[in-house]
Amino acid sequence: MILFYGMLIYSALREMPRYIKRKDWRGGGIFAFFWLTALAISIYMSLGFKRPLLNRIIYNFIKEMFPFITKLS
Amino acid sequence: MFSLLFKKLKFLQSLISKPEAPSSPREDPLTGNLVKDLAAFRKQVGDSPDIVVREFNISHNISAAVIFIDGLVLDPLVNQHIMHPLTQLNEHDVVYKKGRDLFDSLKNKLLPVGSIREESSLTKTIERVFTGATAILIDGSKKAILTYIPGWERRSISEPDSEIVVKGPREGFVETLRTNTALLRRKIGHPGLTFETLVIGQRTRTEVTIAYLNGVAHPKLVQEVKRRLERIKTDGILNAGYIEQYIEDAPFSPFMTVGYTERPDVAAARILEGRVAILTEGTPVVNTVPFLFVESFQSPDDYTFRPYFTTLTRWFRYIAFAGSVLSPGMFVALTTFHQELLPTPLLISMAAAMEGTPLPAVGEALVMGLIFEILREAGIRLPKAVGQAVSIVGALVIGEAAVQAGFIGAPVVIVVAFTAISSFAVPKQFDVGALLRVVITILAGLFGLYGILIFLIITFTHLVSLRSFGIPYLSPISPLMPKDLKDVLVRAPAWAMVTRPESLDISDPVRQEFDLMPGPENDKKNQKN
Amino acid sequence: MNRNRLILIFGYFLLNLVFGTGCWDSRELDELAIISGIGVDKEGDKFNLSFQIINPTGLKGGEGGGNQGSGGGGTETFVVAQSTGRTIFDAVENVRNQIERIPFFSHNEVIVLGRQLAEEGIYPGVDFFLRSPQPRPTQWVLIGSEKAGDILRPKAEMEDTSARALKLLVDFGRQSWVPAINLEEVNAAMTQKRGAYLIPIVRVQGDKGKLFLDGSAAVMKRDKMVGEVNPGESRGLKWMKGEIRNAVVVSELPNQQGLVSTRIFLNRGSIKVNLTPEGIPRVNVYVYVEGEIEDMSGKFNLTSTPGMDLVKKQVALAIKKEIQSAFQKARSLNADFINIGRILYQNHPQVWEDMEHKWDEIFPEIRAHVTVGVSIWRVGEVSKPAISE
Amino acid sequence: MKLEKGRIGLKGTVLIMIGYIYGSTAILSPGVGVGQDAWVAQTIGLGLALIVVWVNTLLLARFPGQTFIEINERVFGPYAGKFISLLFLWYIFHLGSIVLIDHLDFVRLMIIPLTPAEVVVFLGILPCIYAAYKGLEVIVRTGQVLVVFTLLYFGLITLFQVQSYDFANFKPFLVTPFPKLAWAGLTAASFPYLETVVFLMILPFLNQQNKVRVAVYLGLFFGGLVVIWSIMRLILVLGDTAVNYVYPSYYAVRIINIAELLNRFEILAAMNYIMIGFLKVTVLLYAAGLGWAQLCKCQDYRPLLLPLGALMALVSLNNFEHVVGNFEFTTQVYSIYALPFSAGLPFLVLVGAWVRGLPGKVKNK
Repeated sequence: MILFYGMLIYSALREMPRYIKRKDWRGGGIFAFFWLTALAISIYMSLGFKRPLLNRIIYNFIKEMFPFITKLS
Repeated sequence: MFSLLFKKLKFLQSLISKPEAPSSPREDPLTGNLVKDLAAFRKQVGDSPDIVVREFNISHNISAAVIFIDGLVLDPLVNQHIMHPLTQLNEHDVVYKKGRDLFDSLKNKLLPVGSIREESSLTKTIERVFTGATAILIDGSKKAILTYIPGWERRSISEPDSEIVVKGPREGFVETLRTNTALLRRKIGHPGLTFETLVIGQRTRTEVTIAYLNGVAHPKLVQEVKRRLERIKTDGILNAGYIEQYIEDAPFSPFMTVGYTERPDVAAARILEGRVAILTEGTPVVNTVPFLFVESFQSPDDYTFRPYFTTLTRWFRYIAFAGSVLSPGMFVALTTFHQELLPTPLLISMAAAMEGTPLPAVGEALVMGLIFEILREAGIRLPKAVGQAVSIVGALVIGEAAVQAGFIGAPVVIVVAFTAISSFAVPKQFDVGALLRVVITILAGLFGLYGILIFLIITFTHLVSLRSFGIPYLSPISPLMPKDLKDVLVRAPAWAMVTRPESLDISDPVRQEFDLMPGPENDKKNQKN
Repeated sequence: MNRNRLILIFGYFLLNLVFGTGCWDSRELDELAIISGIGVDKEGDKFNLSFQIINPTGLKGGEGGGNQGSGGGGTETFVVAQSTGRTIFDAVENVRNQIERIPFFSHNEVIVLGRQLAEEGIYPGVDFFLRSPQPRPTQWVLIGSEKAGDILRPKAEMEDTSARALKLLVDFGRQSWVPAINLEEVNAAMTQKRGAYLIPIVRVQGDKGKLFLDGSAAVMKRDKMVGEVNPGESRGLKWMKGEIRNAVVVSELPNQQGLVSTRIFLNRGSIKVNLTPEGIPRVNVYVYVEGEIEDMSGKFNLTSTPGMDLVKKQVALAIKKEIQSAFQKARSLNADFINIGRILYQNHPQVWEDMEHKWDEIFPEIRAHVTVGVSIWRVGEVSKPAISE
Repeated sequence: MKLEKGRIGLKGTVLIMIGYIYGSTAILSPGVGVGQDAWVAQTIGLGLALIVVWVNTLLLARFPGQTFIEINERVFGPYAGKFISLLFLWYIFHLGSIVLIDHLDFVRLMIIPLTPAEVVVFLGILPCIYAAYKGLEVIVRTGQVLVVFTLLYFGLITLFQVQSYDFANFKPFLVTPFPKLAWAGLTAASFPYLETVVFLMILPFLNQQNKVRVAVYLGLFFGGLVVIWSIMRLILVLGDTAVNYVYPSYYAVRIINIAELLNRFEILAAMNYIMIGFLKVTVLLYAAGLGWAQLCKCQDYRPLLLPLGALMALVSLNNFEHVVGNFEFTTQVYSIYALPFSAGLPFLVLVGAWVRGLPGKVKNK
């Protein structure tokens, strides 16, 4: 996990001054959005919680919507 | 800890950001009054013992002076061709009394010297004198006569040590720019060969000449080279290596994007392909741009031997380069991560050989690599006789004894020896090879083949993204130019290389006629019919 | 300046990466116990594993004139470790109590399955080797005549390990009479619901424990051993599949004229399944062989076309006999190791669908028609025996 | 203002399309579920895809030189357009994370089993971010060499496997019941072929805009051929047992053993899977980064790549709880999940453009 923190910190140190210099607030905003999301997930994962299992959710949902799949595959 | 470093960096930057005010050359015209001019001259250059100012009279009444730097001119010839005619004039010979007429007659009639030029500025005159000219100042004339009878000590043309060929010319560039341009002229007789000269370095005033073939080299390329050279504002250029660093495309890349050669035939071949050569005064190395990655694997001998053989050797060079970069890393990865990939008998004998060695395989590979690099460095810098002793001691003592004592496994020594030898097979890239090798070995020790592969992908992406003077570094492989592979994957016979490299984007792509395949006359006729 | 700062920080993390983390998967060569042969036995409800582990120090002494002399020739080239466990992997982990190195399976050459395991079902014995990424799928699978552990124990005379010797025996034998099968093929064969397959049996002979691979094989149905075939019968199967590369056919000439041995070096075979109008499958086997006469006992004169024809006929007869004996054995065991069911499925899927569930009744009824074509080119350097009249 | 200044050539585009399609099918080998008819299912899938991408080519022909995000905004206005773009970007992003974990799971299971997933994924995303950072031209130029290597590897393996080909494995031909086959075909269409919808973000930078259709069809067709041949090869070598393995194509390479001399080729296979996975993830990451930047009208897409790449890697770690979940997802529900994005969105936009008569008076511009 420390690798991901490193990557995020590196990207922030690298990009934030450039955004401020360019006064590109819109780009900075979207950058910050991704950055914070990634940071949140990293923290969540490094705290050792159970993983959210995104595709499992999609899988269960679609399986319930279309029950014929099980027969076909 | 970091803040301290930052402060240091900031301080360093503040030093750099105050560039020295360049001493703007004042235009200092010659007055025509010899006494005054000489005084001004002395004031500017001081009183160095090597500056010779010889004052004399032309036929009693006209005073004149000859100025040159002792050691830069050929004394006997100056005496014979300049001093002698001038001092031996008598009144009757001086038809024209003074001023302009005298000047012209001197220049046109009396001085038996080939290279002559006029100069009206004192500063320029000084500059030229300092680069080897002999100046003649005449009282009453606002211009100085500059003659060139250079005569400093120069090295004779000899075979370059770094690029030795078996079958080809033995001459190499020397430190004198004029000799080098002459060497190029002798190779390329076409008037299209153009030299353009710039002076770079505020203190060293180094003459830098670019050479290209007009009509073949792309004008934009020439323009770009000139632009980058003119950008250089520094105090001194002592070596072509300095120029390389100022004009290259990717200064942070470990790969060089400016080529170099010591051989006039190689330089001429590159110029013929549409490249631009940069000749620097004082260096026997000529830079050529743009430089492509594949050029590192070409050798002048490739074009003198039979095509099949050279194709083979060229492939050996590719393999050697890959081997020099990869083999320690692969060794580490295979012996510590992926033992299943080794054939069983090999694995068993390797296991037997490495039984009981104290270091892990990564450590062994790194240590042996380090020892090899040290030996190489020591061997280069030491005098030749001692160098041999070093290599013997290194090979025998460190290699043999370490294995005997069980410090190092024999396979590591074999791998490092193979790496060492193969790294010399591609001399142009061996610096990059050494660098990549270390990184790959460490990564192999951490992540095995996966680490190696990830690093190779990154390196490859980097190579692809490089450009040398606008030309993609990896062309003609990527972007793929199938026509140019005739000199990459194979070495086509000379008569088959009809076009110049497409990847260089040159004005005149056709090198020769199509129908040049040799053969008996009759056969050719039959083929046509 | 910004760039410098970033490089510094990145370098700091790179250092962290190098020193702060480990090299999880790295195993030095001298930490490995390189296993060259595995024996799997079943004792009661427990598995008993025998590992033949290569001892590099022993090899070092034997190989190159001895390094420090300390290794010497006295060290064994391999050691055998045994362990028991409720599953295979359990036993693999248990062996680590005895050997100080990590067991390493990638260079395993053979897996020997004990007889009892074979009778009770081999799948639990091979699943670990199929599942783990280490063991190679191309290693040979054999069945021990007795306990697998006893087969791995004796020393090989010419090879470093007896497992290697066994592998070389299979490599050679599969050209002629051994129905060699590797791990991947065992797995594929086990998926056939109605089919059967052969796994060669290895025996130990004599006091010194000489390994012996004569071509007899265990007949397996799914993962259980149901019987045994003798060398001739297993070679009958190989003739049909066209797998013979080097074999000797000894045929008897009529009227006590002596024996002829023929070396077969080329063999093509095909099995066709047709349906009779009543819907009963009928097997047609076509075999073609090429060979040369190697030796002959008796006075038979070869220098005539009818003479050669006679020899060819006798060779064909001998091969036919072997093929028929294979069919005979398959019928008597009711084990379809010729894979007629599969051929039927491939060519007549609808018919197979009807027959599949009653295949055990149909199979013993199936008759085969065998055609053998023989071509003999060379007779050696003697055309007429010295003692012929 | 153009975010991407690079222009790419036809040859390179077709080549990376081939690599992209071959991408994760190299590892997972879809459609093996229908036994020896898997290649038929693949062919059906390719056929379906060839029809469906017609929509994409029409769309690109209507709006030459504009990416899908820009087209959306033109067709549906700022709000609805942005919403559709968001759906599209989510799909690309999620697909990237799936592909990433598909390939790195392979590395993790087969090559370095004890190394933590985080490290493997981190290392895996690094070259992708680097290449995406260098821009489209570099991606294509790197990719085309990798694809050429892949094709060479492909030929080599085909050659080496010849001895274990068993043509009887194809028989019996077409015994799978039709609904099952059709479903497998649909899965095949959406698994490798329709994932090329991401090229709606890349093809606008083709230097010959009139050749877009050629590029799409050539890439799809040859990519399909490669995939179909790889599946056929798998059936030839492994037969029905292919379903028994987690990574059948890797297994098929492992059993190559020619004269005890030419064996242990799995190193080539593994290298190939990593390289081709790198290519696919890079394309997806690049498209996602460029798409977000265009969506939000940023001045530069490159700064977004690092956090986006990190996010992609983190999401990929949170996709499944185990390998089985991955297989279930890919083989069972992926096609239903993906089709609305990969076929539905372009179709919707095309219909929207057609109804609104866009682009109406482009010529005045």
